[in-house]
Amino acid sequence: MIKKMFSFILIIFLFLILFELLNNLTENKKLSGVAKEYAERGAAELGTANLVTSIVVTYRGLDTLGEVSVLFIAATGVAVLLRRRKDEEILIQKVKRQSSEILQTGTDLLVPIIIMFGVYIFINGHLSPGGGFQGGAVIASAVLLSFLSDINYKINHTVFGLIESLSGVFYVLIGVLGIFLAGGFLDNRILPLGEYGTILSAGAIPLIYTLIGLKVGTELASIIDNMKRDSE
Amino acid sequence: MDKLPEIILHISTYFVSAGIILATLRLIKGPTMADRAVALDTFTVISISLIVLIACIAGRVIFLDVGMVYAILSFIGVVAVARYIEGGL
Amino acid sequence: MNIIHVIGFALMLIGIWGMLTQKNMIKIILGLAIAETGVQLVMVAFGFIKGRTAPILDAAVPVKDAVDMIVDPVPQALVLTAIVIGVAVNALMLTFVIKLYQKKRSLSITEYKDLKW
Amino acid sequence: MNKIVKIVFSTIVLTLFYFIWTRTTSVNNILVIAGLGLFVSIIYRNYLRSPILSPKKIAYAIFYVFYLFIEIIKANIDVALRVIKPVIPINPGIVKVKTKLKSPMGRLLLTSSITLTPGTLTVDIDGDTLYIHWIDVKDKEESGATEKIVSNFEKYLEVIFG
Amino acid sequence: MSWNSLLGSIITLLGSIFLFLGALGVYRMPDLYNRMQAGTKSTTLGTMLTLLGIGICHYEWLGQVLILIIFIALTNPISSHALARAAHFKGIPLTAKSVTDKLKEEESKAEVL
Amino acid sequence: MELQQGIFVLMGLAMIVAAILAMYVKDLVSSIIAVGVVSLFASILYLLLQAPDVAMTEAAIGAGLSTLIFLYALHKTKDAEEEND
Repeated sequence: MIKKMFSFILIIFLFLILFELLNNLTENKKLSGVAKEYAERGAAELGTANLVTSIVVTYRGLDTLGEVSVLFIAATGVAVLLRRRKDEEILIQKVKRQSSEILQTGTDLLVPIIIMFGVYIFINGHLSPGGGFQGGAVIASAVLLSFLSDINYKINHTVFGLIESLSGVFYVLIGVLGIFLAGGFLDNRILPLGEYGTILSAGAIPLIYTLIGLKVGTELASIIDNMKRDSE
Repeated sequence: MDKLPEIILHISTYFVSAGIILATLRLIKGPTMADRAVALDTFTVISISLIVLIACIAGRVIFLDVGMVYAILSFIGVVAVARYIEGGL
Repeated sequence: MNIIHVIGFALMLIGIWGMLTQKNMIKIILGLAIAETGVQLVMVAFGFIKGRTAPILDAAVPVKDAVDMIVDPVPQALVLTAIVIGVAVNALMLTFVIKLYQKKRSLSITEYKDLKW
Repeated sequence: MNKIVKIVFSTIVLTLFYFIWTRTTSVNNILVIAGLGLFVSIIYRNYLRSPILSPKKIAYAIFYVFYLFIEIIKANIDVALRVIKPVIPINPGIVKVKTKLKSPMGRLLLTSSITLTPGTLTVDIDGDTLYIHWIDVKDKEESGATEKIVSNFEKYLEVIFG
Repeated sequence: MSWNSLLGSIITLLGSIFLFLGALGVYRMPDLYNRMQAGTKSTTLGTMLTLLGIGICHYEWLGQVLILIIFIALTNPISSHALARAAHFKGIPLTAKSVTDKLKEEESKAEVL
Repeated sequence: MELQQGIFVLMGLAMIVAAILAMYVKDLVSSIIAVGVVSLFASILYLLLQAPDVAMTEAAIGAGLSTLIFLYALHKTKDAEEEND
């Protein structure tokens, strides 16, 4: 009871703080300084049409590197924690129900289309909304649909681990190349900028986003695989 | 008179929003989790229309990409809930 | 855009209230997810400018007029990162819940008193 | 040989899909797209068998799409009329029907069409037997229900998927 | 005002009315399977018509809109089939008005054997 | 502009209702579905706030994958419980 009262008082305090914040909020009419700079220079300097991409990949590239590391650490943590030792008691495995024939046929039909759409999302990240993270999530969901439709489906851990580590290494390598060949870490101008508005433009951004997409996709798929694996 | 198509589009947006509210009511009421899953299914399909309507009113073709991602992920979500219910996860 | 701030703050409060009062550990994590959504909504709303369009330059937004036509892209980039990290953190916490459950066979937080003095 | 046909077919489908979605015109982009489509279809191997095309099949497919669209509209007007009445007039039940189709793709299209058309919803499939929830049961027996629900679509799908 | 935008907006309005009726059906129908009937059919046609109308309004979007329509027409029946199958397996009952349930008879026969 | 305000209000109300439902419904699966619905509504609001990138991320990760991870975790904690009693 005391605990509930305490939480109630805390919520009231929080409410008062937020209310005060809301009262003093002023509507902004134009872009802030740094955003204005990005909007003016982004398209001409980096050749990207999507300004969010130019911020995520290049201007704030180090943040993205940190984020990818956090994701990697989380995936590793899940894998290490859910690893099963020999001496632990083994739960009795329940009989799983096989999915219907319709769902299996539908999965065979839809998975290539979904993977292709994921590829579209991360390779067109500099022209349309999306990028490595979203594309990776879409590819991971294609793997997941295979898991759902077939209870015996297994992913190839060697290939997935290889793709994950190789894309991570190449991502950092491209970043370091940027220091030597262009203006700084993760600068995309190590490759020619190309014609504005086509797929192969904006220097290294499609390459970087492909690597991020593969890495995020394999990591999310391996998180799901670890969560799925029952007592085997 | 020039504004007629725009006004009709706005009216359709309100119809679609009303549909979402009804699906939400089923989500609240639904006695079992399968009923709530049906509400989720209905709601996601209606939302795709809403997204495309927003894209039309804003006049940006790029919003359609969001609609496609939404369609893919909502389909997989409903299938996952179904597989959970029948115990095949 | 005052409405959107109100919605975001309300979601934050509901999520935190749920986290503080619920007993089930999975519900606590769900409360965290709701609060997260609220915070992200408020952050995106801070970058919104009335009457402007998305920061993607195509046929609808010519490059030279971009400064006067687009909303602020910086909060959007930040929130993008926050969402991905959010799901990773959720997965990690759920893993802890699974491990705790395998030890004590209970999802209720009141069962775990080992650190209480 | 069969494998190569599969890969080429799936590459063409994926490239077409990507091309319509991006509406690009530059040759460079199309080459990139075709390469990606080939890559995806090689790594994903268990793609469905490509149907052997012939003019008769294409004509039947076009007829089928039109027929299906008309049926869907009829289904919707039916459901809409039921919904707006103060007391919903229904007479539901699950009936059993048989199908003659053998190819998985044909069965997928058959069950999807049944789900989309008047008052019927596929609940389960077990070999050749379909279990269908019918909002207004007109015939409880297997043969009569098969006649009323399945045979209209089967006529077209049998030709298309042979 | 051009003819195509007027036609497109009218088709969109029709589609949105179907969507609304589908949602109403989901709210009003007595049991899960009937709700699913209303939910799947009306919302699929409603979405198809809404998207088609917008494709007619902005005819340069037509290709993308058609792909979305095909995708929805393929996925929506599959997901509702999976849901109906799961619900029947779990034993969620049909409404009292139902006249027959062959699948249940089949299952109980299998259990006896 | 009134249209936008109207959708904001409707969506916001639905979101808050779904959030409260998620916290107070007994059944955990319904609770997870409700959180997924909150994420999907948030995705539409991001679109109205002119942030398509964020809307896509929220739809893909917040509503899709995170719901599934919750379902898997629930599955793993549930089946042992049924054996227990």
